[in-house]
Amino acid sequence: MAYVVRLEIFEGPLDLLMHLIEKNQVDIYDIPIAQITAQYLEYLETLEKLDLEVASEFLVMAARLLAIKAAMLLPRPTRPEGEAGEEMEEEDPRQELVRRLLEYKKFKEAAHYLQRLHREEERYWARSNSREMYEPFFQEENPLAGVSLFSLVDALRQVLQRIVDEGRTEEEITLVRDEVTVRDKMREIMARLFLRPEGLCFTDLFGGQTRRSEVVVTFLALLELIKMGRVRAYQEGIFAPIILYARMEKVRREG
Amino acid sequence: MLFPEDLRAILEGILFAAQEPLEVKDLARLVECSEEEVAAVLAKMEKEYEQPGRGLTLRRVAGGYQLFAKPLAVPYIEKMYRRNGSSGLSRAALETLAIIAYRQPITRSEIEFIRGVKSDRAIATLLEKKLIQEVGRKEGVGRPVLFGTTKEFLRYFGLEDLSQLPPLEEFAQAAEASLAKENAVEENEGKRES
Amino acid sequence: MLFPEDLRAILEGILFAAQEPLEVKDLARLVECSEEEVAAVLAKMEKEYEQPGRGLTLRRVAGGYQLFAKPLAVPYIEKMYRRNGSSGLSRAALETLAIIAYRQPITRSEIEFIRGVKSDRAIATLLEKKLIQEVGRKEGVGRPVLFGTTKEFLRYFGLEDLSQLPPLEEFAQAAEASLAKENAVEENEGKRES
Repeated sequence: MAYVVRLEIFEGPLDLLMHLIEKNQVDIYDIPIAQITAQYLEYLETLEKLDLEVASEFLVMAARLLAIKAAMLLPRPTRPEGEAGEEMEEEDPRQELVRRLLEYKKFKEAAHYLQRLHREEERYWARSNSREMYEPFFQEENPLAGVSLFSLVDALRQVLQRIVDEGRTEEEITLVRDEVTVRDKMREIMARLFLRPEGLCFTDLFGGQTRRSEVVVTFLALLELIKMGRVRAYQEGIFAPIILYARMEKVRREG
Repeated sequence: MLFPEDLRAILEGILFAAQEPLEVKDLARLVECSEEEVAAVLAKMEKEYEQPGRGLTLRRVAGGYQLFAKPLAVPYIEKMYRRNGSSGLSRAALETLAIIAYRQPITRSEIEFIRGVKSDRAIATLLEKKLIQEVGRKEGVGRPVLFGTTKEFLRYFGLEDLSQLPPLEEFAQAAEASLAKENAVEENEGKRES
Repeated sequence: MLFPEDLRAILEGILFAAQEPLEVKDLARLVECSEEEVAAVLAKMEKEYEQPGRGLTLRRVAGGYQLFAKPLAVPYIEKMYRRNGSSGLSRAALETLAIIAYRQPITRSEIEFIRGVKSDRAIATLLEKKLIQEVGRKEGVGRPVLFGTTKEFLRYFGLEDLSQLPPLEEFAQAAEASLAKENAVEENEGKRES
């Protein structure tokens, strides 16, 4: 079978029908519905044999085609006498399908046209990375231009409001906040000091901490470590920075 | 106020550095000159670029002006980037785009009725490539989203505006020509008229 | 072989499209001409660009040639990109920034939990704009990245350090107050219904 050799993939039932009409060189205004329906079904069978999924739209169209075929076999209703002279437009069962096919084909042609247009456009080359190229020459850009501290605060307020609106509880939120314990903090301070045998500045220990509770916990942890003799604080003179050292020998003995 | 020579140089520099078409009014605002002055310089520039030795060309796209490399250089540029043309859009995406271009604003289900198949994927692709956008909602049940084309659509196809698209009727003729046998059409038309 | 005029146009087009300096030998290979020919054309081009009305300039950078807009156009280019550029943060980015500022160090999933929505894009934007940075990894499963604000963040807001941010307690109170109000309303409604 021809389809098995070269299986074309169609965009949809209308696409497939159009292909069959063109392939059979029949007139769209007089579709030999039995012939086309048979080929249409054959194609679907082929897809099924190949275990390809047949979209539901194809099946719906198959049903439509069979219905049209049946309608074509029915004898045309005879006209009541007296109206014989006047042409009464009977609806050809195929008419609706023809309309849709032509409408679809029209856009298919338009799509081809767009494709050609794009190919033509591709003959020209536009620059795409210009901004990156010039940015080094710009004066520094403030990404927060127009953003005030107030709007930052306002943004957070809205988030919190949303939490309230969504009925989420404060416990849920604090859960993720996971309060740091003094014990955790002691471990963290020791870890940091080990990495800094040359000493860590007291103020750096609090870098990036914004919650009062965390600052307090850090301070308590530090006091505890000094008390235990595991950390030594050293200040060269009044107002000089306080430098913290881990007392290695103490740790080793314990370890 | 700028000297004419400086104005020309600045406009050329801006157009060179721009990544998209710039409208005359945008350029005028940038250089703080009148639109007439800017338009006059651009017109002159456009002509100059046309000369054979020049590799750039100033084109009107999507309602603005943009600098491009001339087609004769593009094969070499593609060679430099080791690229053979772009992959382009799938058939499904192109069909969907054609329907949207000519029938905008249009809903997803209206598109799907014309194509006869689901078109979610094609619409998603087109949205992602910014060739279409949501332009509103249709009155009625469910208030479905309406789609329309974007400025990027004009750029993608090198159009100045939508009116440059040929009328849909042209394609109707092409459609009929390929689907109906000429004689048969006439005959049928005869029949239909009788 | 190319006509001299075409060679010039092609070289100009290539330089226009290039994203980095191109060496003479690269250009010669691309256009299949000798390096001498290419160098001669470039030297001529360089001169032409020097004329006052011209907006581009051919510069020798890192052993190669690169096309740039002339310095006199750069302030205008900057203005252009500032205007239709990415000035201002999206709502999502601003919210995410606020959460990071007040709850740092904080992981992506914690941010998303608080916001109630995915926040990858917002985080990516903030990282790109250097307003936040990775400040470490959280202990525990997967060791997720922790985010904090940067020095630039402080500088943009004119803050000396984070302690100058307005205290958070205010918000907790505001949230509580609105929660209390809501409960009251609900209670009241309950009463009316009963």
